[in-house]
Amino acid sequence: MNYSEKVMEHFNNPRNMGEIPDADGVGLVGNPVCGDMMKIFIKVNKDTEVIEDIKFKTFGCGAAIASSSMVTELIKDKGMTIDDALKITNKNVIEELDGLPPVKKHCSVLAEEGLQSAIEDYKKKKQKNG
Amino acid sequence: MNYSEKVMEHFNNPRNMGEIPDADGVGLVGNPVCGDMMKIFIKVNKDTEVIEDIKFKTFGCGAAIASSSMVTELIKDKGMTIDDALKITNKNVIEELDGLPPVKKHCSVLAEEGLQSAIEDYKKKKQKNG
Amino acid sequence: MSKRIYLDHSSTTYILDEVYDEMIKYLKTFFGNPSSFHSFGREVRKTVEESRERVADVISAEPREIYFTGGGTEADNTAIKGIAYANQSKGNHIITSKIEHHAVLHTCEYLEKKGFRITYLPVDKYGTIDIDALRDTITDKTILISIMHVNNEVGTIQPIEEIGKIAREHNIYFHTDAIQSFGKLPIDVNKMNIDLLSASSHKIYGPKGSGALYIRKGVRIEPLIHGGHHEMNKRAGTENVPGIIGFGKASEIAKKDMENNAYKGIGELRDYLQKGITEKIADVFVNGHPEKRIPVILNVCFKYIEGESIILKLDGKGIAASSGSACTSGDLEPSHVLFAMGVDTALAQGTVRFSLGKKNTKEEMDEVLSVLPGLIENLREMSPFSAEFEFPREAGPRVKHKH
Amino acid sequence: MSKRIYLDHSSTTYILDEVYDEMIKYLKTFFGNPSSFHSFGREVRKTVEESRERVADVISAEPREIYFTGGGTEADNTAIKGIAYANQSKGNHIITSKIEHHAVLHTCEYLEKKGFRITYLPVDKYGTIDIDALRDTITDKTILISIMHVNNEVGTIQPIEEIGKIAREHNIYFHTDAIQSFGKLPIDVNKMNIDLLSASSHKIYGPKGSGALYIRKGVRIEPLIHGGHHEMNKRAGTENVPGIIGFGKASEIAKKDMENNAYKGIGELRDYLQKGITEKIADVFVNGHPEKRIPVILNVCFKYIEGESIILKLDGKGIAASSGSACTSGDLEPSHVLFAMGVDTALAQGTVRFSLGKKNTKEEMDEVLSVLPGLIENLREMSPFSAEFEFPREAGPRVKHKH
Ligand SMILES: Cc1ncc(COP(=O)(O)O)c(C=O)c1O
Ligand SMILES: Cc1ncc(COP(=O)(O)O)c(C=O)c1O
Repeated sequence: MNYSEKVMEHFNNPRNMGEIPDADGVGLVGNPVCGDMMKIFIKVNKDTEVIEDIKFKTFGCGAAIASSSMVTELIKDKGMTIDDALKITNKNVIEELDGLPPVKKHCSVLAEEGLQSAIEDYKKKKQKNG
Repeated sequence: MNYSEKVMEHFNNPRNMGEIPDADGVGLVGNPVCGDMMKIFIKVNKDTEVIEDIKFKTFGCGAAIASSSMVTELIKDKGMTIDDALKITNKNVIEELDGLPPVKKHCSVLAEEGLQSAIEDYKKKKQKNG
Repeated sequence: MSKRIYLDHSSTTYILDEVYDEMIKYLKTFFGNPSSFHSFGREVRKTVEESRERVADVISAEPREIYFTGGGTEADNTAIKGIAYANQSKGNHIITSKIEHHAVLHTCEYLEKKGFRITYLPVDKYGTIDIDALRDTITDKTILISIMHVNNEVGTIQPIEEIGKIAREHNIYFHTDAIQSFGKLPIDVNKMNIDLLSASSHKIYGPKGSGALYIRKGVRIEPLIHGGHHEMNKRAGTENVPGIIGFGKASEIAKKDMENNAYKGIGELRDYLQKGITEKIADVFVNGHPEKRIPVILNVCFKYIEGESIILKLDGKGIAASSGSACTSGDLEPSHVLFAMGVDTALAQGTVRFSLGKKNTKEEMDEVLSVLPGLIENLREMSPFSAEFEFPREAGPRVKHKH
Repeated sequence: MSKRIYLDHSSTTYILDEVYDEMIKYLKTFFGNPSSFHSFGREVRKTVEESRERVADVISAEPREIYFTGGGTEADNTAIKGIAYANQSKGNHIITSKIEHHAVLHTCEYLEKKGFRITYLPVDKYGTIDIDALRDTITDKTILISIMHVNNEVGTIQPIEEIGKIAREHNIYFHTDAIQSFGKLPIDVNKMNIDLLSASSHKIYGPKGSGALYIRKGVRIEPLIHGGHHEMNKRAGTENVPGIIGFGKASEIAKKDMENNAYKGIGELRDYLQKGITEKIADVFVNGHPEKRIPVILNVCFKYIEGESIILKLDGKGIAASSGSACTSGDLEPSHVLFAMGVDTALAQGTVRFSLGKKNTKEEMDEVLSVLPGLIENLREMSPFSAEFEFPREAGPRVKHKH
C-alpha cells in the first residue's frame, strides 16, 4: 500500500487543522472503534451563506487526516457557499489527493460526510434560532 | 542418495564379471521389468565341493552391479565350499560394501538369491547326472 | 537513508553476513537439485542435510524430525490440517487460542467449514492463555491442541511446558507455533512434550521463503502439498536450497546467541525504550506480560490517536515500527490479540509495536525517544479526543470479532 | 570439476548472472517485509509488483492474475485442489492425463480419496494425449481439465490450444502445468483459453523455491495455505522476496530469449546429440514426439542395460544427466510416462534424459558422444541380455501401475 505524494504532503502539513470555538456548525462522524473519527467546524456568513472558515480535528490514519485536510482546503480556497459545498463528493477528494489506496476509500467518504454533517448542523441551528 | 566409496569401486571395477561357458551351475534371478536381473555362473570341484570359479552378469543399477561383484569376490577369495557359500547373506554383502542406501537393500538380496540359485542349479544337475 | 532505524524485527529481519555468505554459494556455484543422482545433486544434498541438523539442534530434535517448508505459514497449515485430516476417525475437536497468528486462526476457521469443531481459548489481560479453560475444554473427541509459544504482537510467553504435559496426559497431539521464539528462547521438544512445532527463517536473520515443521517421529500427518518424494514424502516440491542453507546457518548462529545470552542485552534496550516512552509521554499503556514477555517486543497503546498515523510519522523520521491498527491491515477492526486481552477497541487503534534486533543500539533508542514525544503531541493536537473529550463508551455487546 | 558438463536442465538450472545480481540486492540491502507500511516495506513491495508484471508478460496475462507460490509443485496443488474444492457443488469429475508430473498425479490421487472421480487420459506412442478420448470423457459433472503443456520426461508438446477450446466450449476450467514450457515456448493464456497455469522459477535460470500460479480473473479457488492477506488472499505467508525478484528477472530474460529465437540453437545442439547417439550406438530408441517436442529434451532408451548405471558412469566422467529408471527414484517401477506410451518396461529401465540449457556447446556434445559409446558397451558387456538373450516377454496383464 502506497500513499501518493499529495496525501503525504497533506498528512504532514495539514491545512485548517484545529477548532473553531464559536463555530456555526459542527459535524462529528465516524467511530474511534473503527479507527476513524472526524470533527468538522464551519463558520458561515449568514447573509451570503459562504463558508468563511472551516477547521477539522481527526482521529485516524494518514488517509483520514489527508482527506480532512483536503476537503477543508477545497472549501476554503474557493470561498464556497454551503450549497456548493454540499456538491463536494468523496470522489473530488480522492482526485485532488491524486488517488487513495483501495482499502482507504472510506476515509474520503468520511470527509464528505463530515462536511455534510457540519452543514446540516448549521442549518438545524439556523432554523432553531429563527 | 549416496553410494559408499566401496560400492563405487566395485561398480567401476567389477570383479569376476563375465560368463563361464561350461558352468556347473547357473542362477538367474530378478526381472528386468523391475530393474534388476542377475546371472551367476559357478564352477564347482566335484570332489571337494569348493567353488573354483564364479562369474556374474548383471542388468541393474550401481548397487546391483556392486553387490554382484562383492558376492562373487567373497566366494572366490576364500575358496568356499558350496555349504559355506550358502551361509552368505545379503547382510554380509551390505557390510562388505560399507553399507547400501535403504532403497537399495533389495539389490544385495538379489545377490544372495543369485548365488543360492546357482548352487541349487548345480545340485539339481549333479543329482540328474547321478 | 543510511541512518534509518529498524524496529520491526518481529515482522522480518535482515540477513546476517555469515548467512548471506553461505547462501550465495548455493545460488551461484552449487545449483544442483538435491534429488539428483549426479555430482551436482549430491554436493547440494549433503549441505541440505547439514542444515536439517542445525535446525534440529535448536530445539533438541532429531534431524529426521525436521521437514523444510516454504515458510512459517505453510508450516502452521501443514501441522494443523495435517493432524486434523490424519485423525478424523479419532475425533474432530481442536483447541487453539484467540491470540494465535492468522496462519493458525484462519486455518482453524477453514477447518470449521470442513466439519471440525474449534475451541478458541480466552486469555487474561496479559495475553496468557487460561490453562484451566484448556483442561475443561478437552473432550474425548479432542485430537489437537495448537497454542503459540510467543505471541507476535505483544510478546507474551505461553506456558507451553504445562500445555505439553496436559496434552500428553490426555494423549492429544500438541502443536506450537514457535515462529517468534525459535532461536530466541530455549526450547526442548522432548522436555516440553511438543509433537509439532513451526519455525520460520526470516524471523531469525535468515532468508524469507524458508521455514520448518518439526514432527515428532511416529506422528502421522496428511501432507499439504502432494507430488514428488521430497522431505520424506511429507512436503513435495523441489527444495528451496539457498533458503534451507540460509535457515540452517541462521539457526546455528541463533543457538550460539542463546548460549551467549545475547538476548539479555536486547531486553535491556527494550526496557530502556519502554521506560523512556512511559516517562516522557502521558496516556501510554504497555501491552503484554510484564515479565513473561520475549525481550525483543514492546507493544504500546498511545491514547487518543491512531496507530497508522504514528507509523507514518515515525517513517518520516526514518524509524520503522509496525502498528496493530485496523487501517494498516485493511481489516475494519484492530488487533484480535488486544481485543482478546480486553483492551478497549478505540485505545487499541492507537497501538505501535517496536520489535528490536541484534544490531539496535542505545543511540537508536535515544533517537526514538527524542523524536516520539513531539510526534505524538502533534497527532494528539489533530485529534478530537483528549482527557476533556473522552473516547465514547463501547456500546453494548459487539458482533462476533472476525480474526 | 570445472570441466563438468551439465545436461539436466529440465531438473533444475543454474541462476543467470543478471538474475543473481538482482536477487542479492534483496538478500542484503532491501530486506523489508513487502506487507510492511514503512519505507523498508514499500521499497520491496514496488519490486515485487514489477516481478509480477514480468511473469505476467511471458504468458500475456495481467499482473493481478499472477500469484506467487513456493514453487511449481505448490502451484499445481493450489490450482487443482483449489478448483476442486471451490466447485464441489457443481461436480466431482476431473480429467487429467497419465503422463502428468507427480505434482499433478499425486494431487489427483489424493482427491480420489476425498470423493472426486479422476479420469487419466491415455497417450499415443509419442506421448500425445488422445483428444477424442478427452471429448468422450467429459460429463456434466466435469469441473476441471488439467493437462500439462510439455512433458518433463520426453518433452512432447500437448495440443493445449485445442484442449482449451474444448474446455471453454463445455464451460470447464482448464489448468495447464506449464512448468517445462513457461519461458521456452510461446504461451498466450487468452488465445489458448487457459484458466490456470503453473510455472516454476528454477526451470528458467531463476532461483529454487519460487513459482507462480496464473488464475484468470474471476475464477474462484479455495486457497491451499491460509493465514495473512498476502497475494490477494490466495496464498498466505511472508513472500519469498529474493525468490520472487529472481523469478521476475528470469522471466524477463526468458521472454527476450524467445523473441530472439534462442531455443533454435539449443534445438540444433539437441538434434546433433540425438543424431550422434543413434548413429554411434546400436539398439537405441528415442522417446517423445519427433517434431512436437521441446527443443531442450532428448530422452533415450539404451536397450539391455539399466538407466541408473548409465547415469553413474556418465557422472564418473563429469557428465550430469538423469534417468527415468525406477532405481533412482526409489520406486519399484520405472517411468509412468514411458509406460503410458507403451514402451516395454524392461526397455524403459534403460532410459536417460539429456536436457540442454543455454550455455551448452557443440564441444560438450562431442565430449558426450566420445564418451558414451564406450560406456554403454562396457555396461552391455556386464549385462546378461543381448540380441541373443532377449528381454523376457512381459507376462499377461500387469497390476495397476502406481504413478
Ligand atoms: C506467530 C507467527 N506465526 C506465523 C507467522 C507466519 O510466518 P511466515 O511469515 O514465515 O509465513 C508469523 C510471522 O509472520 C508469526 O509471527
Ligand atoms: C512438469 C512439471 N511439473 C511440476 C514440477 C514441480 O515443480 P517444482 O520443482 O518447482 O516443485 C516439475 C519439476 O520438477 C515439472 O517438470
